Amino acid sequence: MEKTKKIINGQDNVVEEMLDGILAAHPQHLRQVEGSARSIIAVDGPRPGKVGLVIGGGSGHEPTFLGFVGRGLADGAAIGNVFASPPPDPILECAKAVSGGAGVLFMYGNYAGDVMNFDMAAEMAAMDDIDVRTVLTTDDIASAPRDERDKRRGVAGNFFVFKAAGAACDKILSFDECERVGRKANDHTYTMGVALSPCSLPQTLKPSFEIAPGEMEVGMGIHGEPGIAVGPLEPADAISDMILDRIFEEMAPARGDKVAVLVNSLGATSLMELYIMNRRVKQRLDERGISIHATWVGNYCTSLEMAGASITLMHLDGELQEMLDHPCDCAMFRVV
Amino acid sequence: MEKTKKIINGQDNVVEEMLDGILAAHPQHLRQVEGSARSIIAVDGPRPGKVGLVIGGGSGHEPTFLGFVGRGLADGAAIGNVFASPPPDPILECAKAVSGGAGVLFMYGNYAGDVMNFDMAAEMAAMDDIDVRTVLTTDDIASAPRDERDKRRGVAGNFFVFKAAGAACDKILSFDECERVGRKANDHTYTMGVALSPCSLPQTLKPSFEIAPGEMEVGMGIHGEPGIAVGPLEPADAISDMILDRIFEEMAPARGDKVAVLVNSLGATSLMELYIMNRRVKQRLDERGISIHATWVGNYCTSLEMAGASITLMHLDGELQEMLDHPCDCAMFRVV
Amino acid sequence: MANYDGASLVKMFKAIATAIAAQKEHLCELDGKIGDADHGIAMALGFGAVSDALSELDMDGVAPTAVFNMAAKSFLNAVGASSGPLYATAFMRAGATAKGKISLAEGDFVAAFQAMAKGIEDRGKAVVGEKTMVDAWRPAAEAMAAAHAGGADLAASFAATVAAARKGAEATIDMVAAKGRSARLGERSRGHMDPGAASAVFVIEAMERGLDLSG
Amino acid sequence: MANYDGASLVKMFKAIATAIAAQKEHLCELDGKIGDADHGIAMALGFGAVSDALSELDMDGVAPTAVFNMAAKSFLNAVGASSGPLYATAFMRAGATAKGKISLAEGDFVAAFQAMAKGIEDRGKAVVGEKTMVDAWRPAAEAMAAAHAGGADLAASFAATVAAARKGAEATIDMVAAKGRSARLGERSRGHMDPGAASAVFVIEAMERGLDLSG
Ligand SMILES: Nc1ncnc2c1ncn2[C@@H]1O[C@H](COP(=O)(O)OP(=O)(O)O)[C@@H](O)[C@H]1O
Ligand SMILES: Nc1ncnc2c1ncn2[C@@H]1O[C@H](COP(=O)(O)OP(=O)(O)O)[C@@H](O)[C@H]1O
Ligand SMILES: [Mg+2]
Ligand SMILES: [Mg+2]
Ligand SMILES: [Mg+2]
Ligand SMILES: [Mg+2]
Repeated sequence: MEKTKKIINGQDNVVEEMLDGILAAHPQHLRQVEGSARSIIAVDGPRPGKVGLVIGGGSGHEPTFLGFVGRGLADGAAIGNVFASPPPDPILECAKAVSGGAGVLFMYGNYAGDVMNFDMAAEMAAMDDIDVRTVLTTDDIASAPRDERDKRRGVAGNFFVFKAAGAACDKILSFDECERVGRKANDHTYTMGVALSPCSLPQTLKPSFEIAPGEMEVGMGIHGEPGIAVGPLEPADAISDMILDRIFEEMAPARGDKVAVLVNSLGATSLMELYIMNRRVKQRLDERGISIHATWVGNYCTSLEMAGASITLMHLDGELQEMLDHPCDCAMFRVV
Repeated sequence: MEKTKKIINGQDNVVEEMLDGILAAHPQHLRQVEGSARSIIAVDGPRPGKVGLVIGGGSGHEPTFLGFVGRGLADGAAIGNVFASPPPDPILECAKAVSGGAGVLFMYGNYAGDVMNFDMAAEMAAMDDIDVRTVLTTDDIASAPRDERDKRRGVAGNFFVFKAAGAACDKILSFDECERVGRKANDHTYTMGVALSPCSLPQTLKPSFEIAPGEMEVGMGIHGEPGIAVGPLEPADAISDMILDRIFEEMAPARGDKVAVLVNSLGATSLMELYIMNRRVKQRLDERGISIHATWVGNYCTSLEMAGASITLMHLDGELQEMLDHPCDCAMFRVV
Repeated sequence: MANYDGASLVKMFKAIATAIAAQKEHLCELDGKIGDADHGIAMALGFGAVSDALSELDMDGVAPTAVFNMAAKSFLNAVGASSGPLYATAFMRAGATAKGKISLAEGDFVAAFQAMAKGIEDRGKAVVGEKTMVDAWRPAAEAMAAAHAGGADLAASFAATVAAARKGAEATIDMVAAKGRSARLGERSRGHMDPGAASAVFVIEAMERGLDLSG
Repeated sequence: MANYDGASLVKMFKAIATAIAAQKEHLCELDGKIGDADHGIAMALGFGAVSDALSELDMDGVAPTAVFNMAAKSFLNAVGASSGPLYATAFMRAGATAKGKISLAEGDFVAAFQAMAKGIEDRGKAVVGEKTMVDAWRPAAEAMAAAHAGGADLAASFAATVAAARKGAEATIDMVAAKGRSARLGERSRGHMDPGAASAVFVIEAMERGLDLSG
């Protein structure tokens, strides 16, 4: 079979080389923890008395996670191989590096591998007298029924959840408060997506799965985990409606409510397509009398070069809105 | 043949629907000129006494051009169909809307269609007593020999050129000075890219051209215009070296010189790959004792979902550096 | 000897629109070889808009100039791309030659064709041999003039015109592009027919068909 | 009755690394059906790192515990992913059963297998029937214990163990996943062998081969 073309050197060093390139591009924002190359922390973030925020997970979702490390958002990120959790060591090193004595929050997507590795790191941190609490992101409403929300995966919506928690930490709220804001942010965040064509791991250079011509996969995971259904590729409005209907069903927004919107590309899907979807999002929200506080459109949580997109709504209250508006200055994302 | 999958509604309204989605997402930044849907201007940009900056061209390159409209950068953009110049009318309407009485600069990539349409608009603007001057971007060093620089195409480097000229306009420099800065920025900007896989127009949903398995097209245009050579897909370092060698040959940087770097995706190529390229860019610049003032990595000038990437260097002096550092606040790009 | 009023020019433009719509994919493919694969889209959009705009016209006694001008304007605003200003200029210039006339006599087509070719050359700053639509339009205009000067009727003149356009378009295959998007390809542009020249042939053929020259 | 020292465990781990490297693509394909297509990569990376780390060890009189611990640590740090903590825990627990011993007697393998299975279950909070590697490891551990209790020698015990692991892995085909990445698929996970169960069979087979049970 035809090999997927990628601009890489060898398959073994993609993550190291990517990190080198990221550090070369963003020296004002990011640095490596001494002796732990996969632990990246904000140049200007962690500080005494502040709850440290460590995020992380597999590579291949850029700008998630590294792009969201910086003052006002996450203090550090532990970086795994492509689509693989980081091992406990780099997570632990991040925790040590960003700990300001007020506790460290671990936030990451709810995947078995990540949970096991982060939990081991938390156990190790406890031995170093660092108090770690964990908030898992579980925004992918397609990944489990509503009454099993804690089984759901974390996908593009983790951007909102990290942002809110990062703001809480930056405001020097207490550990309890930071954790509470993180959980609340996650509870208020709903994502669903569709995939149109697969991605290939750098190590195999062949598609990790198949989506037949003319078809799309509804609710596919950001690592190519099969979704909830396969169906014919629908027009942009129908796709947006299908996603929004499910989100509305869970979120149950009332007239006058406020949301933040994220229309995210899985990689290859263009801004043109995302904005066409956003047009429909706006129409549907207008119809329901829901006001849009802010909209982000672009590559926020990708799956290598997968084609497809997701829509995330965060159901805002005053507090969450304040957290989203709080300034942050990250290598790949900024709120001023 | 298998149809390319896109998240669109119909093939005829992609640009209108995209614009609706963009305006829905960025009401603080962008608005349509009344009665001219394809003329988009900055909410907070044009003002009396300031040279107006109008950019524009075909759609399908997002965030170019609309993403660069905003205070401190361009005042307006005229939007054409996919890969097609806008007609004179929306260009003229932009010029009228952003004219502050100090002259209007037209800046766009050097393509026959754009030149003819913008020139017609400039003639029409003259009849309305608006003084228009034109600076074409010609940064694609693969598109004509060095002694025919004015035949070259404008590609990703127009981001730097627009940024510099936009800063000059925002600093309320004179028309002469704004034009001079624009030309100088263009003269100091060098881009070259490779394409790995084609894009499909929404109207045809089939690849506009072919790149054979295992091959890449060197110097391909951002509309899929054939490049200068076809060859086997090389590793990231070899691709970066080939591009940089050609850029260095033209730019002839001396030890101690400063540059700004842009590593740009044509659409489907991931941040991971771009950063791997950037790692090599940094190595090569370090070797030559050239310092990097700033680096941008991501989707800045795309070709729908084409796979591939380009590297741009802007050869800085004090003035250009000041222009790049000047704050701007656009829908899809910000310097603070 | 037949005369052609505004209404018959409207019919002519509609014939062009139909012909180009049928060739849309083919023209995109040609453009894909040496350009950006959208020439069929641009032309179909342009003549579609022309046809729509002309349908709105009150046909009763409409002047040829008005038809040409409306065609120019609607083509221009629909298209962008290179073909937009090129054809818009061509039609505007053709309109100018018809100024004040309520219908075109056979000889008036000589002037119209000359004006169209010249308009394209001026707008594109192009001459014959640069692998553009000029390579079809210039010989077509010359053939029309020569045929008319030689006493041919409009049907015979158009036959010669179409033949010359075809020959001109064929000749672009061996050329290296010196104007337009393909000019950057150098030698790689050789071996493919220029899409703008190819579409010019369809346009001129459709004019012949649409004008009902049997009259 | 043979005894197995640290050096023979090193040989065993190298045999696992070789076997897994050969199955890398196959395991990725299995994972592609119901997971994220990287299980072969993770396992190959993990056992590759184990093999590299063990090559650095001074073999002279190395204790079994040290080999297991080094395997655990190097696997864990190389892998991330689910398999990392699962196998790292398994090897750490196996190491604990061997604590203080300079070599493993045949019966010690019963304890080691029980500890590995338990370690995986504990770390993954999984039990038999949830379509994970537990479905291979738990029956394997039980088979080892039963065979040994029934008086079988290590070669015969391992034969039974491998057979049980295979049967367990086969059985995952008909299961609906309840743990790990595939748990979200519901019914769509049925019909495919769990990649972690499949790789467990290759691991256990390679242990059998690498331990030189003929001795
Ligand atoms: N300067 C020019 N003069 C005359 N014809 C030109 C010129 N530039 C381009 N053309 C014609 O336009 C055609 C391309 O048209 P089209 O594809 O619609 O525009 P674009 O190149 O902007 O996509 C070319 O094949 C050529 O015939
Ligand atoms: N909670 C768990 N308990 C036991 N085994 C598990 C658990 N979660 C996953 N596994 C095993 O791990 C395998 C997947 O491993 P791998 O692909 O390396 O990790 P990941 O799912 O993180 O990509 C599954 O096939 C399953 O056998
Ligand atoms: Mg994985
Ligand atoms: Mg075009
Ligand atoms: Mg074209
Ligand atoms: Mg996996």
